[in-house]
Amino acid sequence: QEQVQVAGSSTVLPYATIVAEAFAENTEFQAPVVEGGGSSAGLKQFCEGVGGNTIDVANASRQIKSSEVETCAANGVANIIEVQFGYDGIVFASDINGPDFVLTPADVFGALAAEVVVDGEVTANPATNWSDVNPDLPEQAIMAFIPGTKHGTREVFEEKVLLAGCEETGAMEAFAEANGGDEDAAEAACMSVRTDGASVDIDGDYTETLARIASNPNGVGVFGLSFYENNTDKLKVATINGVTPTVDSVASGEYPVSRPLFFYVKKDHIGVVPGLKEYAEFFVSDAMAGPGGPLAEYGLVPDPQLADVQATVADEATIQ
Amino acid sequence: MNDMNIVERNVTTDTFKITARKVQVYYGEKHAIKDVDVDILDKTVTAFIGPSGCGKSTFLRCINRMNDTIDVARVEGEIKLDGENIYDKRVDPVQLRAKVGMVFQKPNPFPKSIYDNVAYGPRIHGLARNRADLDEIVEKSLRGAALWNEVKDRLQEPGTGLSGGQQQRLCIARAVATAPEVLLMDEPCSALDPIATSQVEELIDQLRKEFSVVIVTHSMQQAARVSQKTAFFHLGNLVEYGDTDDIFTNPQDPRTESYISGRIG
Amino acid sequence: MNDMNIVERNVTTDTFKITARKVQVYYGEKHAIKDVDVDILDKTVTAFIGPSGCGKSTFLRCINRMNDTIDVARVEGEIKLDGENIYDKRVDPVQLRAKVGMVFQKPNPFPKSIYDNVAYGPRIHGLARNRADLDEIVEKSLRGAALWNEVKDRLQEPGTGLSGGQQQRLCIARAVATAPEVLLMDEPCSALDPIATSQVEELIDQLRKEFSVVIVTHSMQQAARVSQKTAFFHLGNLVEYGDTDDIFTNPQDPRTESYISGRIG
Amino acid sequence: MTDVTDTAAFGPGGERHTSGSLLTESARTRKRNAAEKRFKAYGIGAIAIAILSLVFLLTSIIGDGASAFRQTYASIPVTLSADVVDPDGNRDPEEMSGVYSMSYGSLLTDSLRNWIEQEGIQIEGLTDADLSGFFSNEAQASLRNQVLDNPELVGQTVEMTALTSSRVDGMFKGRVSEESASRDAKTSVAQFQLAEAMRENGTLVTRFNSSFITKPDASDNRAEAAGIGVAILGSLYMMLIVLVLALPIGVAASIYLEEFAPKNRFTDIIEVNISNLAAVPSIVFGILGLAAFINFAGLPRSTPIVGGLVLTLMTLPTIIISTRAALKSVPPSIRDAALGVGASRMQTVLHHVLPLAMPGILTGTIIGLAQALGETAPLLLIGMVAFVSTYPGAPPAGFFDPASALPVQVYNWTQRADPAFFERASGAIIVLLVFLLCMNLLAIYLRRKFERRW
Amino acid sequence: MPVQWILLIVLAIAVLGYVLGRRRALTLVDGDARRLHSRPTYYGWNVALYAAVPALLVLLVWLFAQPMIIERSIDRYIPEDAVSEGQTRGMLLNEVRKVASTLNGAVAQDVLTRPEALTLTMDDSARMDALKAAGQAVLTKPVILDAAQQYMRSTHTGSIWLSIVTLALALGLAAFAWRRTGPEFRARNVVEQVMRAILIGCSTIAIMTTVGIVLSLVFESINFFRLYPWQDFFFGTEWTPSFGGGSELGMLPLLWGTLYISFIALLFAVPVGLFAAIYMSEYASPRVRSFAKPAIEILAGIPTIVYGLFALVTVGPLLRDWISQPLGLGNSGSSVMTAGLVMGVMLIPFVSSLSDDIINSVPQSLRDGSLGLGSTHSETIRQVVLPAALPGIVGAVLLAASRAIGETMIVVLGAGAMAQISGNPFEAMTTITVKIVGQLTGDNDFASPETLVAFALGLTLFVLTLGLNVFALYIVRKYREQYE
Ligand SMILES: Nc1ncnc2c1ncn2[C@@H]1O[C@H](COP(=O)(O)OP(=O)(O)OP(=O)(O)O)[C@@H](O)[C@H]1O
Ligand SMILES: Nc1ncnc2c1ncn2[C@@H]1O[C@H](COP(=O)(O)OP(=O)(O)OP(=O)(O)O)[C@@H](O)[C@H]1O
Ligand SMILES: [Mg+2]
Ligand SMILES: [Mg+2]
Ligand SMILES: O=P([O-])([O-])[O-]
Repeated sequence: QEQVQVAGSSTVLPYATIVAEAFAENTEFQAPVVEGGGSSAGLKQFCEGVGGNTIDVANASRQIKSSEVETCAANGVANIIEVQFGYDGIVFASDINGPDFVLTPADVFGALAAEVVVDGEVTANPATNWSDVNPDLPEQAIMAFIPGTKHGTREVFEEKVLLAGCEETGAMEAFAEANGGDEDAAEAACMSVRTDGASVDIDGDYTETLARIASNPNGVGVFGLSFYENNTDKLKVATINGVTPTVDSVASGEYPVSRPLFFYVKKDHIGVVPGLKEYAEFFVSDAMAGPGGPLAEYGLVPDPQLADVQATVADEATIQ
Repeated sequence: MNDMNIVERNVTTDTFKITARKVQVYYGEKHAIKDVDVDILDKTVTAFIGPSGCGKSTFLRCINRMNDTIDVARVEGEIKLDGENIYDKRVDPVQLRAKVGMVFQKPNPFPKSIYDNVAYGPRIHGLARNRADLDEIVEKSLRGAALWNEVKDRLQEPGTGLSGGQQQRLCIARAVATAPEVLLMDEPCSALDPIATSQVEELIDQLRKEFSVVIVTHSMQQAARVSQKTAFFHLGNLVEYGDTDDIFTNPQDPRTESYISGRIG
Repeated sequence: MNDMNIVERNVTTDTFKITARKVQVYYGEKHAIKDVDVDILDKTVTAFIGPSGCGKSTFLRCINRMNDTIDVARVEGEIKLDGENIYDKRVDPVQLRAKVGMVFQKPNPFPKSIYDNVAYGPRIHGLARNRADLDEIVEKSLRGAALWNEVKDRLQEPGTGLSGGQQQRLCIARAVATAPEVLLMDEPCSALDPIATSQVEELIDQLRKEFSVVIVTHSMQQAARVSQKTAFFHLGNLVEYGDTDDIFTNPQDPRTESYISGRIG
Repeated sequence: MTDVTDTAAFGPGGERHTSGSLLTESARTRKRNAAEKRFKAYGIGAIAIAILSLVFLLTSIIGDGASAFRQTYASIPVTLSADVVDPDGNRDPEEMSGVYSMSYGSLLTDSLRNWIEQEGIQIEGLTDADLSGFFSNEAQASLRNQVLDNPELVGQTVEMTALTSSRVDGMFKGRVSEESASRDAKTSVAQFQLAEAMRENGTLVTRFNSSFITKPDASDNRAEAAGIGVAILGSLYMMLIVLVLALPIGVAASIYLEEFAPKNRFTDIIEVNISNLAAVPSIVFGILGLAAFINFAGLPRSTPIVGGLVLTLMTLPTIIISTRAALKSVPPSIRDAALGVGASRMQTVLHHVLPLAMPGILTGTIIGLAQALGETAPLLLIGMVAFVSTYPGAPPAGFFDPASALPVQVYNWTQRADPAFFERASGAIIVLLVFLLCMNLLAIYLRRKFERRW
Repeated sequence: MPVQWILLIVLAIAVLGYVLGRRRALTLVDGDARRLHSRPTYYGWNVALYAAVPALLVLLVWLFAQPMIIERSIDRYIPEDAVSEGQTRGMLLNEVRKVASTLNGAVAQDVLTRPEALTLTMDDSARMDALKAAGQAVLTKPVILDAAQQYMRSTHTGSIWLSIVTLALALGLAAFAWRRTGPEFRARNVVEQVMRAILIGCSTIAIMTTVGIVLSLVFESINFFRLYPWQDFFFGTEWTPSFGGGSELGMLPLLWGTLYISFIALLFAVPVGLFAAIYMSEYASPRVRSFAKPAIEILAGIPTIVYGLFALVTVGPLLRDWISQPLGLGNSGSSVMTAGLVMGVMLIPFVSSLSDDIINSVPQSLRDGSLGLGSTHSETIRQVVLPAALPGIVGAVLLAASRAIGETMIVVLGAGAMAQISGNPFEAMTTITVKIVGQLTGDNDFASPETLVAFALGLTLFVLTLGLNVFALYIVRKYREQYE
């Protein structure tokens, strides 16, 4: 095994490839082999064990779960270095020629939830137009393209938008009441999406969402910030709570819908796999991950505490 | 053992059913039929004889345009059926072949049941009004081809499971079932025993009452027995054509003579 | 025209080449060969005669185990070639068939060139040391089958483009080319003109000098002309077997008699 | 056993159907001929549907992808300022290699700005971002390599031909218009005008892009530099493996099942089994490949050998099914003929049956290979989706090096954010189809050779 | 000796064996091949096969077995106290292997000689530095280093024995077969027996694949059914997986979608493909055919993602704007109809090309027989040619059906991802395969029912198609028409 092997989150994938390419170009090491596949799949591979046929780095768009840490340990992957290198913003965008959307989580919840509360009664969502939900919104049929249940982004969407909107509108309590005070059931109700065709799950990726909006200009889609930034000529972004998503507003935490990005390194492979540590250091170096670097250029929201991150990598500090 | 079925040799009609003029057939480069002129009478059995490979089958296949199916084959000249040129552009070979049926040299039963083999023609031509009609046609045809007794209990078995001679008779039955006006038979008795042969010959004689039959045979005796007219082919040429009696007793051409007396092959 | 080739009927040997005992053949339910016992002499021509569908081909196919290829066929009893049971487990049917060649009832040339059709057997059996050898074998076989003159200029054309009789002779040439010890011929002359027939009969007589030949034929004359022994089959039974002279002049069984005299078929 | 008694009773069956002239169609014939015409028309229609679909798909692929084979380059004089390239001034290559390619961007930006001034081009609202985004990031890297290879260039001004960024390139391929540029965060109207001006000036040319075919994939930041070299090699290696394994194994298995195996329950099970394998979703073969070849046999991930093996298993049923059908359709009389002259079964099959079945076998192989060539799903599970920017070695060792594959590269590119990747994905499909066409041509030739009727 | 060398030498022995065997057979009969039982080549092949086959089999087995055996012995060699906390013996073994391969690498790079590598100790800092400089750092404990050296030794001895055994076997058996060569010896039978064994071996690969697939599906499926009640899976009509658990994973909507979409695809592809095949083999001139057939075959090779985009961008909106919206059947661009039609296009060559070959191989005499009775060309085709070609055509259709069921990309893009049961072909639905891919490559926890359901779906589909195939076999057996 000569090359560093990386796998995991598809959100992190573009950043990792940018780093891998620059790494090969600026050092003596061979370019790492970078694979997508999703955070969980990456972490699963990561935890399969140490040695020859296992990957060295796992990318993730969420933090490793304790269950995964246990699996790792059971398979001999005991020393894991966790590196959080930035954030990903999640945005709503619609066709560039359509009307503007000024959304709040409550609006989204009202438009897309399977059940809503009308006059204190829990009923199936009756809204057909955005203006039914909020008169300030455009008079346009509700048609949303949201990530399918296989995507990690869906989880963020459910928690940070639907659940937040649910609580905001007070529907949460009504659901709890309807379920006899069962909080979990209420949460589940908050996060369930209508299935009458107004909301379409996208099992593919953002390009598919974009294509669907192109063939269906009424649609509103969910995208990653960097994807949107590469396609501003086709898409119009919606504000959430009045905040326009930008690298800065996400970094400052002003824009509410975002998630951290990580990569995990097998400490046991450092020194065995040539270039592994160098790759990790290169990834979080100022030249790459700092403001104005290639990653930011692509749309990464860099971690404000980049220096700490660099120290973590340099010290090979493992998670306990 | 065999002269018991000799039929009268009087030609009962003198209308020409088929007239061929200057027919040429080429297989690619090979010139297989050269300049053949022949007039085939209605209600008559005409025998084609000649050594193997002389073009009998080829000429026979011209008469119902079966040569159309051979890519390399090319036919020139004129063949008229009831005064109409069958190679005319307006002629539909399908209609032609319904009128001019054919039994092939190599038995080629369909991989279907015996019944379906025979019923095939009547079905496509709509000759039967109902199932009973069809059953009747099938039985009559199989009887005519001297096969009925052997297969009446196994009509639903595949025709390909029959013996060689049975297959040949099946093909005869199949051709007869469509009731053509002219029946071309390419060595219909080659695989038959003498009894079956004589039955088929009897059938031919029956058919002659109403139609014209052309039969290719290698057996001079058979030609003498069943036919009223005989044509002798040699190396693609029609050497001699005339009343069967004359040909066999008094051939004009030395080639005919030596073939009949067994000297050329 | 045909008695000119009559051969002496003296059986020149009395060693048995093939002995069959209590042979039964079933096609699924159908009992096609019933209890047949027969001894076939070496250096002799044996004719199988009998009405169409009586089981001649079936029995013939038993002798070189070609029935193995028919799924539904089942053979019981014992057939010995030179004293060895050919249905023994240790017997290699391939070796058997190299010794016992076969000409089929329906000509089945390979879709290859005429030359390759004939050269195939010698090639797989390594009968020719070199190309010239092979050419010689091919020519000899084609001459023997009376086909050489017709095809010598077109040896590279496909065998399937020949006339029916030519195909039949091609198959004979193909079988002869492998120089088998026993040659089974299923109606080898059915599509041949008298001359070609007499040439093939001559060939058969040649072969008899060294090998054993079994021939199925519907022509009583042919059986009388070429064979020394004749077996008469009827409805799957071997009704009578003996010297050809005896069978034709003095049949013992009434069925034989009526077949020969043309009363059953 | 004959019908002596009933022949006399025979007369022609049924009623007469055709009498009258051959030149006039009877009513029934007219009907039948109409059916015949319809039947033939259906055939033509079917072919037309198939061909039209093909033409439509091809035109849309070629329409989208042809531009991938052209690329825009600009050549300007670049000053290799020592401040940037060798900040310590020691001309020590070791030290100079410590300067990352990213830093070289400023050289290009500065040089471009100088060049614009020199040429006297006036463009309103031209910002630094427009200038720094003008060239591809690849240009920085090649500049750096140039400097490291020839340290004496430091401080000098060299004429440099560099890739322009995907947006600038898009301006000459119709992807970016002045209007879309105005809304696009990654470009601007000013950049658009600059590019136009440079083109009129002759500094900017669009020419054939051989590096698309030879270069490896590039990251999202430099769509314009991405190529399919590694993917072509990967696909080629996999197809070699599939062809070498699947064809002989498939044909051998079919021969056994069709010509030798006794027809019993067990062979029935095998038969059903094989047809069933054809229906197994390809992703399941990925699962199998992961379990069997990577986890159990310990073969390396992302490599053509594993991909080839998985695709072999996937193609086998297709080849077996079509081969068996072809073997079945050879008439038994041919087998009889060969067996009758003393050929063994094996010889019969090899000399006669197999050549006659060849067209069908080739068809199955072509369809199987075509499918394998275009298959993505199972490769996802065995790591062939990886971003691989180093070429695999020469076979056989190269079979064990990481590589990509054409369909996966297409899949991968259609997921990327930069629209330039879409054009490249279509370009890759064109290459894939050319691959396919080459295989087809071979098959056509062979099929012609073997095809005959009997 | 490296494995490649052994391989080459064995093959060389086989080639030599061929030559000698052939020659011996010929000499024994003084060059008169006719006196041999089999052709001379068969005697050559006989010796070659004896030389190569057993030796290569031993080689293969040995290569698999040796590491396992050596590791077991090394495992015993590592003392219990060397295993530190949080480590497993497996990890140590891994490390041993890695160190051994590092040392081997160093030997290959000439940094160390072999004896040096075998006697290297941790405190030999000069050598250690040399190693590091060569990029072959050995960072490990002495125990491991010892074990690694032991490992190297065993591997070395093992491979020496391997060479001896395989080469001896190859030579010995070649000599044996050579001696056995004689005019009476049935070389062809032996060679054909071996070939037959190879053929059988090839057909068992299909079985092994099936076993492999079932094995790789069944365990995880069992895990799934531990977590999720089977009744709900098989009879549930809701498919709503979610991250937090509490998903409804009823497969009926997926099954419905699968069947519906495949049905529409086949409804399109089978007639079109069959008519195309008929036209090509029966009507078209050779030139048209030689162009049309490969052209249509290209359709099978276009990556499915292209079809998917075609469905999404072109066909979907077209159907929506011209059919479903005007008829009031819904306004979804992605629908069963879209996916079915586009998939149908992809399947055309599966039906057409295979059927074309089969139709073409129906003997001409059958056509002649039918035409001679005065049937039209189309009647001949329908009633004689097609029935005779039926088994092959069913095979082709089955293959197409199989692809339809197994297809993913077109459905993802063309049919939408909506799991629902509805009779309206203009609504979005989804299929089992799409969900297998989705759940498997998705971001769910690997041990959660949401991921494991993929295996259960795979297994269900497997059983389902099995039923379909058994049925097809039955049909073919029943209607098969075997020509001569
Ligand atoms: N493959 C088969 N399946 C079923 N029955 C068969 C098969 N082959 C022959 N038969 C039957 O077995 C009987 C004997 O057939 P066989 O072919 O041996 O006759 P034959 O004596 O050669 O007749 P012919 O002179 O007409 O060729 C016939 O009734 C025939 O229908
Ligand atoms: N399809 C073909 N392609 C090329 N040549 C052919 C073809 N069919 C027949 N021939 C040749 O044309 C000539 C005449 O053949 P035809 O079949 O008409 O002979 P025939 O008189 O029927 O002979 P037989 O009595 O042997 O059946 C022969 O030389 C034959 O080889
Ligand atoms: Mg003829
Ligand atoms: Mg027979
Ligand atoms: O692939 P993701 O884990 O980023 O959704």
